[in-house]
Amino acid sequence: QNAPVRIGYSMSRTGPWTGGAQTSQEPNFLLWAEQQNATGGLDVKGVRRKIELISSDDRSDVETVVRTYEKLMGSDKVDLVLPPWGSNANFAVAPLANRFQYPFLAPTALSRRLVELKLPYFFLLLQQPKPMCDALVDMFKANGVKSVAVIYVDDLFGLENYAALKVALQGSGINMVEDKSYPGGVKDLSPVLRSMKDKNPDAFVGFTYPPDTILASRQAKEIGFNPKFFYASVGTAFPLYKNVITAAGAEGVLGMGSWNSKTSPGAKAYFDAHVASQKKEPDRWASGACWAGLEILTNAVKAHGLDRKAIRDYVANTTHKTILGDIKFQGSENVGTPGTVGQWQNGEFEVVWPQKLATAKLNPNKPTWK
Amino acid sequence: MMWHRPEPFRLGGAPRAHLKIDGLSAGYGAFLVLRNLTLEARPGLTVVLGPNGAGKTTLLKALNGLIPRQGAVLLNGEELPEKTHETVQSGVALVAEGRQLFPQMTVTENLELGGWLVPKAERARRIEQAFNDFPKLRERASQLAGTMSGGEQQMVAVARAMMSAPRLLMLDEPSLGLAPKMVDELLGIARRIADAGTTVLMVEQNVKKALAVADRGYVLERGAIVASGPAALLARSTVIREAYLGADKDPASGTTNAADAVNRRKATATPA
Amino acid sequence: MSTETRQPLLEARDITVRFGGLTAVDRVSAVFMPGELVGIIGPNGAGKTTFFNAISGVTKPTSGRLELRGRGLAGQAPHRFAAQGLARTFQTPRTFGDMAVRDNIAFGLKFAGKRRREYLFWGDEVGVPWVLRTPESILGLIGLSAQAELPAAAITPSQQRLLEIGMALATRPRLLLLDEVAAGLTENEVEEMARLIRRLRDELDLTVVWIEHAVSTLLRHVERVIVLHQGRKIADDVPRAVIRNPEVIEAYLGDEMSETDTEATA
Amino acid sequence: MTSRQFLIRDLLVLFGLTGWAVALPGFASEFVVSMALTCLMYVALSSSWALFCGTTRYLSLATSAFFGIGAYTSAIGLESLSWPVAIALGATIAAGIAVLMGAAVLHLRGTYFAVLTFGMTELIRHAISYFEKSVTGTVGRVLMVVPERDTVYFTVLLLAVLAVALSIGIRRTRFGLAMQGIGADEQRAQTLGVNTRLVKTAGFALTAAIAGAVGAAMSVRWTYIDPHTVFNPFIGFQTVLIALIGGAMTLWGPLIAAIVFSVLAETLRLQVPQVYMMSLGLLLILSVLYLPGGLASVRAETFKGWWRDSKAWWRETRDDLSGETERRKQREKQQREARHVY
Amino acid sequence: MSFSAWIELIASGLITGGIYALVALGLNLQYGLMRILNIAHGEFLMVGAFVTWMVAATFGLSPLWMIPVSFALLFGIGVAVHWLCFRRLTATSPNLDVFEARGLMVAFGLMFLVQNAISWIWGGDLRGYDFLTQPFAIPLPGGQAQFAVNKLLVFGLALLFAGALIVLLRTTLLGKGVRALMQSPTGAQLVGIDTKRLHPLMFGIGLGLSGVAGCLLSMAYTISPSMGEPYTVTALIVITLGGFGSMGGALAGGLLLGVIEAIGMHFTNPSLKALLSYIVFIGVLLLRPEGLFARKTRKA
Ligand SMILES: Nc1ncnc2c1ncn2[C@@H]1O[C@H](COP(=O)(O)OP(=O)(O)OP(=O)(O)O)[C@@H](O)[C@H]1O
Ligand SMILES: Nc1ncnc2c1ncn2[C@@H]1O[C@H](COP(=O)(O)OP(=O)(O)OP(=O)(O)O)[C@@H](O)[C@H]1O
Ligand SMILES: [Mg+2]
Ligand SMILES: [Mg+2]
Repeated sequence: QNAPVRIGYSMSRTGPWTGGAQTSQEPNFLLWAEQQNATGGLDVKGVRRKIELISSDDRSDVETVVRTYEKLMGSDKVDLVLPPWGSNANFAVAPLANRFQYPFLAPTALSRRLVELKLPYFFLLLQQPKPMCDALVDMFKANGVKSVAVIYVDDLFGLENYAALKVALQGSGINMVEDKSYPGGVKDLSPVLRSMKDKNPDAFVGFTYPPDTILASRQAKEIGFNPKFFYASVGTAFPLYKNVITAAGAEGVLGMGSWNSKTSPGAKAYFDAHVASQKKEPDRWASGACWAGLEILTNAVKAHGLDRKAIRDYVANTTHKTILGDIKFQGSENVGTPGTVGQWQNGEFEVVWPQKLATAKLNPNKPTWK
Repeated sequence: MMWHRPEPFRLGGAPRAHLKIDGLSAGYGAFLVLRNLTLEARPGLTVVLGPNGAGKTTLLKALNGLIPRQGAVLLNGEELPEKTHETVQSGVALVAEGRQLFPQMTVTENLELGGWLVPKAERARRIEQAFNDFPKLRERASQLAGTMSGGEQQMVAVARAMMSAPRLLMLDEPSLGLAPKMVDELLGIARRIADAGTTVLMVEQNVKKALAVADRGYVLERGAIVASGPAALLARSTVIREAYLGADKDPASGTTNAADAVNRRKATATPA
Repeated sequence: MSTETRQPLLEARDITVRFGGLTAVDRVSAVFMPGELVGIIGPNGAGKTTFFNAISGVTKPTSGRLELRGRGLAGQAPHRFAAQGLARTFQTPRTFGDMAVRDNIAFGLKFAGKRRREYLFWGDEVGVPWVLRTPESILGLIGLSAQAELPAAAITPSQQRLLEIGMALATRPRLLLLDEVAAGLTENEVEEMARLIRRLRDELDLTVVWIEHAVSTLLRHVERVIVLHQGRKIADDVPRAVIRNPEVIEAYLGDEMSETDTEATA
Repeated sequence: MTSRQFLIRDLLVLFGLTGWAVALPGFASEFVVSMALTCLMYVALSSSWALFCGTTRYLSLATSAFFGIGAYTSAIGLESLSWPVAIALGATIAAGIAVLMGAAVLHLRGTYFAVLTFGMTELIRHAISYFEKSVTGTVGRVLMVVPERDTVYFTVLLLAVLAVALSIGIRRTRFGLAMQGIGADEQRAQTLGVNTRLVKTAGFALTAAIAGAVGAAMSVRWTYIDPHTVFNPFIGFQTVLIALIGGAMTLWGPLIAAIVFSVLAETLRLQVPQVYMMSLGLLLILSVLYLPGGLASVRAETFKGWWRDSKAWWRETRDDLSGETERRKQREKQQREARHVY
Repeated sequence: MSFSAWIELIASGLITGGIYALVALGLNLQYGLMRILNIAHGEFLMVGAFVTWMVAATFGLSPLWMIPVSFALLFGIGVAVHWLCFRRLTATSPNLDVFEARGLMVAFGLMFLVQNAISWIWGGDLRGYDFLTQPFAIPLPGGQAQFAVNKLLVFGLALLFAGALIVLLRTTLLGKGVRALMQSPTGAQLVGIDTKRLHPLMFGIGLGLSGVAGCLLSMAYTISPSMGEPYTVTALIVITLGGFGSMGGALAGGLLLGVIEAIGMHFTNPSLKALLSYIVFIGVLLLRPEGLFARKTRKA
């Protein structure tokens, strides 16, 4: 039949999570549905069926997320669900996914603990802290970095990354000269940055959220803290970063990121389609993972229809070809995509490490802030 | 010893205020307390007497625009505005029931605000005058008004009203809570203010003393004037003697309690 | 009354209250015997209300001792005073405005002090005069029965002062402190208030301390007067003596009592 | 009605509502049940809040502190403790903290109290964050062992019923009356024999206990908790808002408001996704302006009053616009002049 | 730590503190003087920030032009909000406590309304632009310290506005008039205050100041529709430290908080800093509820 495929999700359109959700996640869902419908619909085992997205705002509130998914999976019994934004929300819905047996392909959940829950229906697309930090340290070692200074936000994201970095640094010969945590929503990091400047490290690493990423960059510029390697995380790969800091200012800044339009032809097509349809660029980190997840889902439905058990098995046991390259799951974790490091060069966020995935050569000497 | 200041409290160049009230009705919502009241306050000191709940306070509030009114209220032939702040602008000040001080502000601040409509330099001068008139207030210039003793608060209220240098000063039970000596002094001030050219309209419970200083008196009962005339005459009238002064000569009524008196008056004052 | 043989109900020794640099009450000592009706007078700001506040626990005295029925209570919370049978009214009425007049009284009854406990213990209302048993009877006593159902904020200020008395009575006190309960009344009404207070004292076996500026009436009814001036006690004697005290005349009375009745205080 | 009849009426209403809520999981969909759960959570929180804060007018913003403490207790305790014990422990610890907090802040009134309780909530949140980070080395906890959804539902239901039943019962006792007296005039109540310190501390602890228990029960729904989610000040704000909208001084107000608010918020969220938060804000403002006594005060009279007011307003505006007001004033003046006032 | 490092640290604390003070000014008028606990303060600030960003981003106009514009815009909104909501509240509330509680609820409503209106119009994304971010070295005894020009600008204007307000409230009766109004509406009318005008005026100025603060903040920080709440909290802390209604106190409180935080952050770490500021806040409230800098009698 040609009844539409009903796909539900809840998304943060108001509240503190909005920025992230509206950059890396929801635009991709919309683009995906638009693209599929333009081709006549989602291919369900050979039958094209239109996609009907059933979505609502979750106010950046966990309880609302839970309630919404209970409604979607329990009452509305939609055909498929797409995941909410952020680790906290994904934590809350992961057990539900299992109870109702809906496969979840989460692009913006990042925590070892989620992996450790060992939930068969739950998959995490993003590279976890360990591979990311390993790649970063690897890059440092290759470029003769001797000392790093670290700041990290004191929540799960910051702590896990920090822990992973510490493990990665062990035996690397790199000295951690300073490590400080800060609370989310901080308005001034300059005292910390000043004392880091005094220690004159080769590299600065920040496990930060978008507003803090920008704050740290601006304040580093302000006080003239300009280490050879300046690495920040969430937000660096966002188009926002370039807009706010300006392309010249961003030159040489490193960040968590895993792709750009040069990564693969698919990625180029996706990037262009995104700009055309959503009137903004996707970010160079989680958006790619999100799109890859949708690609996997599309293929799974094509092969197995809407049989969710079959979809799960397909996702779990196949090596998927996506815009990010091969994706393969071990338990919940994506072990196919290696850790990466990105860098702003001439207004584009390039993948610079590991070298086999690099879209441009690493600039190992960050120019002074502009 | 507080009032040895020979010159009057205030001497403005304003014409002597003459208040005429004709057909005034006022009340609370649908409940009319005053009906068609006619009253006149000439330059000098006019006192309004009456039992509890007669509508004395209501009268003053209506004149000052604190509650809506109907009828003509003319000050020197001109209609008195209906908004309180405008009445103050046109030279009418009221020392209200319950004093209405600003309890969390100092005495000085209360006085300053009394001179809200007055230029700054003039304000400072008047505060100085008020302090001369009430030396106690100078001592307590920076005490919060709310922590002052009952009587002291009354002084602040009167002094604050004088800050606007009104043409017509209305006082609602100014002697409430004052020591006998203070009562005398306060009534003395009221008298002097009146002599200096301000028209004073005063509601008093202290009948004997009030009539002793006033020029004219009105007796208000149940929202209507039941007697009026020169104060001296009124003091000797039977109406007053029976209703307000007579009881202490009447030992027979030993069993009635104070509340009965209050209520009886209240009951009579409330229109059925 | 042979007060000498009995233990004082309240004994205040050298009570001092300071507000910053101002000494509002300055080493005032006073003793109140059971059954007395004592008046307190003094110029405005003399410290009368502050003295009441100090001996009822509302203000902590800066120094001094307080013994209520043999118990040292200085510095304790007001409810401890109430439990020992002390009740008071406030100069500016502080009734529970949103509650009905009756409920204001009922409130006091619920938390009645010592006598209430005796009643529980003996299983009978020992020592509780019948008029203090129900809100209705108290309302009858103070004459507010007609207003029982009105919210307290809706009655006139003078009625609120009566209600204050009612609330105080409801705690079944032994010592009743009245602060200007007759303010704003005409002379007749003050007189009747005085009779009510006397009657309360007589029938309910109370000790009453009464602050009032209506001196002539006050002096006619009380047995003893304490005069405060600038925080200090300047006289403590029978009315007849006090009105002749030059210091009192100078500070407070002025010519108030000169023509008024020596006959009343005789 | 006499007070006894009121008691019976209230208890019957409560009984009826409870019966209905108990039956709910049997016939309603997942979604309705989970909505009912949110609803019950706010019934419990705001009823217990109103029980103390409404009557005494001590506006506490610490609900989220107690909620969070309960949540953490059950997150830590559930692995070794049984469900009821974990809940009870959450309540006890929250009450204990409330007693400590109360000792420090209950002598301050009004805004100071509100701001302080808010500050303390934040302090607790940051302290726990910091403690977790520096001692346990991680922030937040994953709840591995979680009970069935229905267990959670019935627990929260029980707490809600308990909160309302306590409100019904306590307002008739000396304790309830004492709180009312404190709300009206604390010092006056003291002079009438109320040990205010004791009453306030007890009341505050009681509120805290229920909030703690609710927190303990609700946290299991989120699998993962961190200080930011469970000490979210908005839990406290929402509780206060609901209680105030319903009428903090009333018995049924918080309950009515919790139901209305949850249903309305959810319906608007699903029906008008674009502007639902704005509509919610607008409704909130309107309800404060035109229903100052709270939802519990709505009577037929209220609507008639609105109707009258709007008619009067319309007449006035019309007169003003058409110049009628001016003309009337003129007429009155002429009449007076005709009577030769002067 | 060297002397110059100390100076630098304190200077950076002062600058952050100046920003805190700026954020607090508007709320201090509304809450400190008028008893309207405007929990939507941060939201109105956000409106100022968004308007500035929009103009800067679309027309490329210098954000400095937006300082008076956002003041005027927010002032207008303030007067309108007052006319629509608080006028009625003042008229119908039986006493100050009730007014405060109801005012708080209205403010909550406004918060939902404003925040979501903005996010409806512009979306929930994080925004920002680059303006005067280049460092500027100021000579200090024993060395020099660098600060972004926009921060210095914000700091300077914070001092300016605080100073202007202090002067305004000291030399005129406006502030006292508003406080009087809250303590006894009848009393205020009796001394001749036009209560129907003064109130909206002050409320409008309060909002106008939030607009200015928002405008200035958008130069130094990223903005988003949900940015408001932390600013409201900061503002509340600052005015409590300084004493409700005291502009000088708010300035001093803001600066003090900034310095304490900077020092705390330097010697411990930023996470402890949050703990520290709340401890200071609670300590002050418990020990000196009238504010750190309040004298017995309050001054503007
Ligand atoms: N706010 C009000 N609402 C309704 N009725 C009121 C209000 N204020 C006063 N009244 C009624 O109006 C009548 C007149 O009151 P008013 O206060 O004018 O009397 P008064 O002569 O000043 O008495 P008092 O000597 O006690 O001050 C009384 O019956 C009173 O009950
Ligand atoms: N909280 C306070 N702070 C500062 N001064 C105070 C405070 N309370 C009272 N005072 C001052 O202490 C003095 C005594 O006040 P009190 O109220 O006891 O006077 P009182 O004898 O009752 O006068 P009245 O007859 O006018 O009521 C007054 O001068 C008053 O201003
Ligand atoms: Mg009156
Ligand atoms: Mg007194």
